[in-house]
Amino acid sequence: MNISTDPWVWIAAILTLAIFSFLYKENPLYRFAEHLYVGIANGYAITFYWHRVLVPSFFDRVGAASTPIATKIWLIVIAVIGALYFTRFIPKVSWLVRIPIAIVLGYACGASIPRAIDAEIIRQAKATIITRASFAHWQTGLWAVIILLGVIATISYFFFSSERKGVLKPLSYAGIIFIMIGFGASFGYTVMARISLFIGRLQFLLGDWLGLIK
Amino acid sequence: MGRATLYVPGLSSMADVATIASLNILGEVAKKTAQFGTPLIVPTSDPIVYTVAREVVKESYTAAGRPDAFHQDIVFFVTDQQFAFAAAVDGIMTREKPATNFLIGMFWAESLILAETGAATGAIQIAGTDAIAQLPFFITACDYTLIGEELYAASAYISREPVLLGAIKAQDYAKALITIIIVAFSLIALGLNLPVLKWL
Amino acid sequence: MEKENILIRLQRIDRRWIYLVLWLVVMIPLIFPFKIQPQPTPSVEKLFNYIDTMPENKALAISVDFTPDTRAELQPMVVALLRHAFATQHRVGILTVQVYGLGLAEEAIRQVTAEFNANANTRADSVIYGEDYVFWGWTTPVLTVMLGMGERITNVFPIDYYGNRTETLPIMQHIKNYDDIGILVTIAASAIPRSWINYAQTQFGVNLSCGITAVSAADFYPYVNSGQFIGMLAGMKGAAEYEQLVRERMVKNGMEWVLRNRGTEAMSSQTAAHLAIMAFIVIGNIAFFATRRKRK
Amino acid sequence: MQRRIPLIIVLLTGIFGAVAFFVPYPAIRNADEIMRNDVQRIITAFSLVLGVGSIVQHHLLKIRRKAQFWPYSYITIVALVITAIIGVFGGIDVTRPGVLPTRVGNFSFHIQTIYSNMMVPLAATMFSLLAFFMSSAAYRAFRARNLEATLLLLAAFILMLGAVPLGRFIHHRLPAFAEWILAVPNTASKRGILFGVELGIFATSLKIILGIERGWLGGGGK
Repeated sequence: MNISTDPWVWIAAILTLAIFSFLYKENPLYRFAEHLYVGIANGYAITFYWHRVLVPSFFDRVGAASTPIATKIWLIVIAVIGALYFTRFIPKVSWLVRIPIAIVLGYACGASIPRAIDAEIIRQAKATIITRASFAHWQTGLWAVIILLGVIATISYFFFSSERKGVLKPLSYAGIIFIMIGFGASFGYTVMARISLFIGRLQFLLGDWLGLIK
Repeated sequence: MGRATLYVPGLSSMADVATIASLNILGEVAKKTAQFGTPLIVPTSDPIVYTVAREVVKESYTAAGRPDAFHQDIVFFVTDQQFAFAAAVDGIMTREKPATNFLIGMFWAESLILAETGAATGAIQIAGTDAIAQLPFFITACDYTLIGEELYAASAYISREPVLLGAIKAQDYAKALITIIIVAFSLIALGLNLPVLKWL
Repeated sequence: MEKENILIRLQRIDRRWIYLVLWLVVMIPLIFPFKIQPQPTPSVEKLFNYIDTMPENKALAISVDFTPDTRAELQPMVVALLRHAFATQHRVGILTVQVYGLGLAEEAIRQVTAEFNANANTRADSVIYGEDYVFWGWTTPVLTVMLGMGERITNVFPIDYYGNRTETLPIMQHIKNYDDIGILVTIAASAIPRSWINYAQTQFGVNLSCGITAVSAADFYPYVNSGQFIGMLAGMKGAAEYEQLVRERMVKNGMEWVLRNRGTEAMSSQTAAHLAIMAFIVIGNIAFFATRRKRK
Repeated sequence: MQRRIPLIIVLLTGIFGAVAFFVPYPAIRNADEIMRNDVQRIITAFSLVLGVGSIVQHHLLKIRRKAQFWPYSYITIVALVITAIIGVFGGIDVTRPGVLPTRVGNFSFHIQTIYSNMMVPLAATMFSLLAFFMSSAAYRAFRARNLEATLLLLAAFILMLGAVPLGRFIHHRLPAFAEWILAVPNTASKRGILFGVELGIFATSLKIILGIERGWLGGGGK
């Protein structure tokens, strides 16, 4: 055993145990830790929004003598629009907050449409189509056929406009089988993920704090 | 008749489509509980969802001809803290032992705690969410689960809102088109050996 | 009668007993590990081989797009990727599109550069900031980063994490935009890798791969299958496999150092815990069906 | 006006965002770069006000109303203010300290130190509680109650065994089989779901730009 003498490791260990105490019972220590977390996380974000965005992209440029005056005015106009976010907390003019939101939201939606169709729909459809090249090896060919059938079956399960009869009935039934296998895969992987997170905390408690792991 | 129905409309805000879909379904469930005189419990974790949910339930009780049966305690606000909310609903489940639990809307990690306690109290559980990471848990812990888009479809058919129904139709056409392209191009590629992938 | 009582009691057991079992099942193998080595899966090997054989003038970009909550699963990937790039003498650029990912990237960089510089004898062996690697840091919003890096990285990140003007760094003469990046690996716990595909790859054709939490790994297989991602690291197991490949590569390059591999270290506990969870499900189901049949 | 102006802006910026992808004309390219590097970046930086402001407002309200557990709200506010002061005035790079010293003797309270030793353990531990919730749900709730759930659990078991090194001792093909499940049937079903999700996102984006979907206007006022 080789217990850490670093005061910060002790602070981290105590905070870790404070959160774990929730497993026994909801308690003041847990509530303390939870509220502390929200505060620190926001303080951290403020730090970097200030130092790494507002200062270099706005204040440094507006303050620099080399920046043309037109650019300075332009930057200040943008900053004023950004500052409209503050109106959210002033009831009388709070609708003005919609202006900066509209600029960010509109651009993001517009930029996403053509690119998402290309990347998510066309590329994915292309990968599903079987060609003679898919049969370079009989196995890869067979897997490609299964994927094609699985994709169609899954789509038909989420087809709501008409009743599930005729060809749709067996297809959507096959679809639910594919969906369940897919969810089973997610389930197994999720178990792995959750356990990993706990292992990570024990690696800290047993290793970095108590020095029990070599 | 005696045991209550619990309806949790998720933990998210009105900004989530799943929440809106859930409130549409809540309206229909409330009509049924009003008709049969079953007690209804609707805990919420967002102040705006709380206000909307109360209106929805009130309307349903009036529509079912039982405005007298509606009272202020049916829909209530618990807390906006994720695990505190889960703990509170947990308490309701173990105390009231509802016959049916509806967990419909947007859920995160608390889905496990809710579904687990509900299963342990022996309630019939009906879940629905578009949070894909939570779906496998709901499927194994609940009796019926609306998977992703099924939730929207259910809500559209229940509410009969033309805008929602239209959206479902349009997306169905798009899906049919994708299917046709995949199948047709595969057949052309296999049969005629044409470079179909270059056409897309 | 006796048997039924046990089964009913088994179903009503307090959850805290189960918590205790899990705690022990994970803790004991961490202190007393049994020897098991993960075998690399095809998707992990694919990414490793790609980086391993990348031309020397192409840089590796790592985007640390996760937050502290999933550190256990994903931080080992960042560490392993950095070791791999330094061991094969590729230039590295590190960034994040998540403000809370900054500190994690900083931790990984500090750790790995210290490892290499502690074992270095010559300039060629050591890793130097601004020449061999650069930490661009973070800026917002996501679109500014993903689209802007296709044109000029120094415009997206006018100053780096430490506050240097990026144009003054020698390494930036060699990494101007995506054209100089051999592969960009996004390590994330959310849908961010899909944004990288949509914006960076669709428009600029940059090669991508991802390291991802196991929770969403199954959802990303369609992109590996379509070739939009070159391989993928899934969860702590993916990290452990990559650690093994990097360790072999380093030994081959004569770097026989003793380094901590947190992913590999965890595999004994992971195995034990999987068995425990499966046992929980099986026992729970037996009790459930036995009592249900009785009730009927 | 309170609705029309934002809707017009959304329409214009939306069209611009899409057009910039199709038109490689230098003037458009430059305009797009200014849009991203200046407009989007500076405005988004201010959006932090929304997040931080709501949290502070929420907790001040709790304190004023003496709501349940209100004294804890002081912890959030004090932690937020102190962390922000240390970060903003103490500087980011240790070798280039800011106006505020971040070290007393041997004890450092630099922003990165606070991040590594307070924020990381708090966040990581909070998330690791899920391992426990899941294990107890595994015992008490995950039932093979019908064919679908049985299939799901079966696939999950194969994956959980295949995912750990133990799998290959049970059967040497087991890890490969788990990988096949992921690469073939899983890929098929996830891709099918993906098409639906993507069409939904596409429809929503289009509806926002065209002003049919107006939920976001709820961001403030009536």
